[in-house]
Amino acid sequence: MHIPDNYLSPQTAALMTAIMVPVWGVSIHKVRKQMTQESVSKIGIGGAYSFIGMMFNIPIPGGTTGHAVGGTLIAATLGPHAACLAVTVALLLQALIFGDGGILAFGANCFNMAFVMPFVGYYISKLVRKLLKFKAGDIVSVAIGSYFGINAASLMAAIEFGVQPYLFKDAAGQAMYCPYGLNVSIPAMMIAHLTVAGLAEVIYTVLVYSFLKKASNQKFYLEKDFSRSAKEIGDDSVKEKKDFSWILLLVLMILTPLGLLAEGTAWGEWGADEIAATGAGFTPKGMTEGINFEAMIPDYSMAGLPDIAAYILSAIIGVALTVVIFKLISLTHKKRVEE
Amino acid sequence: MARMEFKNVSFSYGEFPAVKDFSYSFERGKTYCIEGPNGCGKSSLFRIMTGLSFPDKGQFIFDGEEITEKKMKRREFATSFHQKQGFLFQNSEIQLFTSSVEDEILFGLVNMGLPEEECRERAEKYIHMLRLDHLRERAPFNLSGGEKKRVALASILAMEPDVFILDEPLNGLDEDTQHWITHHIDMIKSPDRLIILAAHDHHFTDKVADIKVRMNKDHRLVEE
Amino acid sequence: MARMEFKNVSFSYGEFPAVKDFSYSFERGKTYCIEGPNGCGKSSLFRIMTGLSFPDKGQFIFDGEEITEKKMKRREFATSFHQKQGFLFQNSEIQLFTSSVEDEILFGLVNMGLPEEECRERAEKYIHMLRLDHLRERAPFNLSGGEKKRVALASILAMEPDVFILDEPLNGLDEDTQHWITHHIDMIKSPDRLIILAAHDHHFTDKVADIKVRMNKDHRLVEE
Amino acid sequence: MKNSPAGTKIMKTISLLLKNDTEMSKIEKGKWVILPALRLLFVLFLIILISLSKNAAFVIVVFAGLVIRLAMLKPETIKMVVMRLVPASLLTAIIMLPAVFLGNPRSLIVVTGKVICSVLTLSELNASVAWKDLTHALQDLRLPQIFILTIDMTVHFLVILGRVSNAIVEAVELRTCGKKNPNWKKAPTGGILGTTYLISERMSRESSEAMVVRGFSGEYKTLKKHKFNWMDLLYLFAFVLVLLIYIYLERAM
Ligand SMILES: Nc1ncnc2c1ncn2[C@@H]1O[C@H](COP(=O)(O)OP(=O)(O)OP(=O)(O)O)[C@@H](O)[C@H]1O
Ligand SMILES: Nc1ncnc2c1ncn2[C@@H]1O[C@H](COP(=O)(O)OP(=O)(O)OP(=O)(O)O)[C@@H](O)[C@H]1O
Ligand SMILES: [Mg+2]
Ligand SMILES: [Mg+2]
Repeated sequence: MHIPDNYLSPQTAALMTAIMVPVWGVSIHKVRKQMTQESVSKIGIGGAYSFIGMMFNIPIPGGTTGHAVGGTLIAATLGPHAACLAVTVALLLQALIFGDGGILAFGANCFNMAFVMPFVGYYISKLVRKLLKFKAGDIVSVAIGSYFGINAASLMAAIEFGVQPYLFKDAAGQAMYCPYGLNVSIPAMMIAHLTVAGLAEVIYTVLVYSFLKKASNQKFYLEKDFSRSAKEIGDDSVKEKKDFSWILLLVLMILTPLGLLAEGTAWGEWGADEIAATGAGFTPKGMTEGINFEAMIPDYSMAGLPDIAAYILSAIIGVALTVVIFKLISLTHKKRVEE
Repeated sequence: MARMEFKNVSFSYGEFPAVKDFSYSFERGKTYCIEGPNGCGKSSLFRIMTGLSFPDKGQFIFDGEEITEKKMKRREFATSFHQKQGFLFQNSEIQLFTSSVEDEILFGLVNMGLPEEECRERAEKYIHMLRLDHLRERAPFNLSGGEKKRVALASILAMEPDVFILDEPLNGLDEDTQHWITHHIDMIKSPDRLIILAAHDHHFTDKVADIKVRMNKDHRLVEE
Repeated sequence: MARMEFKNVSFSYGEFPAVKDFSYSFERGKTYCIEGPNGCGKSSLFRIMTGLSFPDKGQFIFDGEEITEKKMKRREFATSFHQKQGFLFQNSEIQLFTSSVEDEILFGLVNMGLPEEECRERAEKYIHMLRLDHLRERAPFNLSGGEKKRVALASILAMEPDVFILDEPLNGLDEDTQHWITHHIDMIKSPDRLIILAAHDHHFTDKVADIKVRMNKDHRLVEE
Repeated sequence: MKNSPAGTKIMKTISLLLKNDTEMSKIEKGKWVILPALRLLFVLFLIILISLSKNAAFVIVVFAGLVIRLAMLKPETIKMVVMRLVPASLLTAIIMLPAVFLGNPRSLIVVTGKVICSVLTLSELNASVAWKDLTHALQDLRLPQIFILTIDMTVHFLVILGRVSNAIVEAVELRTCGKKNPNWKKAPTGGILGTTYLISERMSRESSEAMVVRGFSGEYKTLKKHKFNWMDLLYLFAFVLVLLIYIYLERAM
């Protein structure tokens, strides 16, 4: 679902970024108000789970691939605003260091995966949770929520792709950017996500969510209205058990090379060299003439290293940097305690 | 209106608490002594009063206005705030930064914008009162412990502000100077002036304090 | 034989005199208090006693041997000399240089070459006596003024040397600790031990001193 | 004097920088007790390999290891490490910038990467080993006492300088009353800076006197004799691993 550069017109990219600015602002504000310094640094772990999730590519019939994002997962554990920030940072690292998702398209990617996904996922989970009052109800709710979350996000991406050829054409009438209209992009994206990728997201979310429920000492955001001590979100003063939320992260990190098994490129994530072969028949002008940002570790691979090693290394660097960034952010958040 | 008001102030150095849930009003015209065992948080409280540190929780209100880190970043605000106070650090050794005793005392006066004439007069007066005449030209950091304390005291007292905050003013002073200070504090009391002291010597606090404020080793105010 | 003997000792910092023509014998088994106004030369006298400064004129004799700069340059001599003494600086802030309170107290003990077992035991004992248990892991320079003083005291007292030289030991301590020190000094008095203190508080010196030695502001001994 | 507020600013900045250094001694309490000498050697070894390698991949491998270690530290410590990292890497990047225009953009990344790795290695060591353990480490490596003592005293001086300049900035601030144009004629910034230096110098001299008075003979003695444990062994293993990776990658080039 990572939109590369030059698939969207600069106008679209600018619009999406403009939409994200207030969203980020509100998220930061909320996180500052609601969370303690220590739990802010835990958002990093959430971001790391999202980063890793996106590295597990799964083959989808038809030659493309898909992956989990974990937006709803983080929203359920830390709240949708924290999730927005967590996914944003994961996406930023992917764009800057690994060339996954474009620089100009960053705002659009954030809109889909850091805004639409966690918020839709979270509020649907919450709705379902209200109906399912039994003990494991939360797991069922996040499962359902995450399915809707990822599909809402991919629908957004499909629309962004699909409107391009109607709006931006060159003199010869050929599409400047994404060559596929809504009639192609929506089915392509949605079939992938309603089936395999959606399932992947649900499995990933449930797996990590139930692990965290056992291993972490935090009260989950989703549960705050459903337990007696609603105040304790992110409150670590009740430290009965140690926090082991990083263990699964470690395991997943080592497993990431499984994501390499999926051959092919996800729909809409082709490089400029691949696009003509997908059936478009030509390479749109905007792509050959657009920006070409060279990432430090492009496509999670490095010259001189076997792919598996490079993939694990990328996972390590991505996870570690996400954690570092949120630990740093937590410092600016000076010991404020919710009133 | 209270001169200084603490509302549920808590403050800590990283993980180490220094002041917990402190609420108190310091009124004009009174002299307060803050007492308590070592490490109870007296000096930390003073750092908040002087705007060097800020509460983690709760509010510190001076003359009806809450003092926050953000406001103190504004130069004019900080200026007018600091000008109302004279603060003697507990370790006065590091409070001295000029290269002669006379300059040390003049420094604050000149910066208050007093006319030169008056600066010199006041400096003279306090140099004399604290018996520093023979040390006038000496470098403050090369003096004996008690002499340093005297220079620091002179430089604060000379500013004659409305609010005095003195952290263990008697420490290391000889007995004559101790008596002088006790007497001087009585002299400078006025209906407009707030004086806050920390001290461990109850003979002294009995003499000068109108009101005693006690903190306990749990960093909390002891209600009497 | 006198433990420490001063023969016409004069000492100055460049042009500034600190001790003038000082002659006195300090005997084993006694507790001396040195009194005098700020700047009379008490701390400077202590520097000579501890071999940190040397007389400009006259002699300082310790256990029958004159202490000179040249001798102190010999490492073995200096080490064995210092091991006989415990010196509390007036500004104890400066005396702390390790990164935890426990290490601070262990430092002197380890340098005395005591076996590990005993080092730990003694450190434990003094940490407990000076109520430093909760500060054990803290960095000494991040403590409150009085806490620092207590750490410095603990690290000196733990060495249990034959000669104690304490420059204003009560400064900045809370009243409980002041009482404890007064009591402790009485406890450690022994026929072999020489204790020399400087202090401005006559309640305290009255209680602990066997003999009072006065200096005047002209840096001279006052004969009684 | 117009330039004086700038003077206080400079002083404030310096004191802040040094303050961070002071707090460096608030070491991460590692549960991992590894012989400090071993760590020191490992750091030197890493830095040498990094500078020798002609290969971006090796730098990235090392970088991955270092960031994951960084991520495990406390937020405060991370901040200190990053504060050192940023100026160092920016400076290198600027110096290397011409390479980009000469058509060799890769070398900008590689060289900057090397600098980042070296600085990271050193500051992580700094943040996780207490200074006094490092002195012991130097001793274990049989360096001459006088050398160790000199380094130790220098560091001590810097720490004190940081503390003193902080205190003085505060004192000045209170008494200039934060005035817009404080009259510095009486105490020009130079004077204050000079005094700060003199006070620190004096304090560090006095604290080395305090060491001497407590029987310090110039030789650091220690109680905790480190016993070689399985953690050390693991660490040695890391040595070998890094070396193997290095050889493998350099050969592959
Ligand atoms: N710079 C610092 N870093 C960390 N903790 C500190 C620091 N300064 C003080 N503290 C801690 O904060 C608490 C309060 O210290 P404070 O200096 O306010 O005490 P105090 O009441 O002034 O004591 P004293 O009578 O000894 O001067 C103490 O527990 C102390 O250990
Ligand atoms: N480093 C120095 N450089 C120059 N003069 C000094 C220095 N230290 C002390 N003096 C001067 O030497 C004299 C004696 O100082 P000393 O510190 O011995 O006094 P003291 O009796 O300990 O006083 P206090 O009661 O204040 O501690 C004083 O006049 C002082 O100004
Ligand atoms: Mg204090
Ligand atoms: Mg003295």
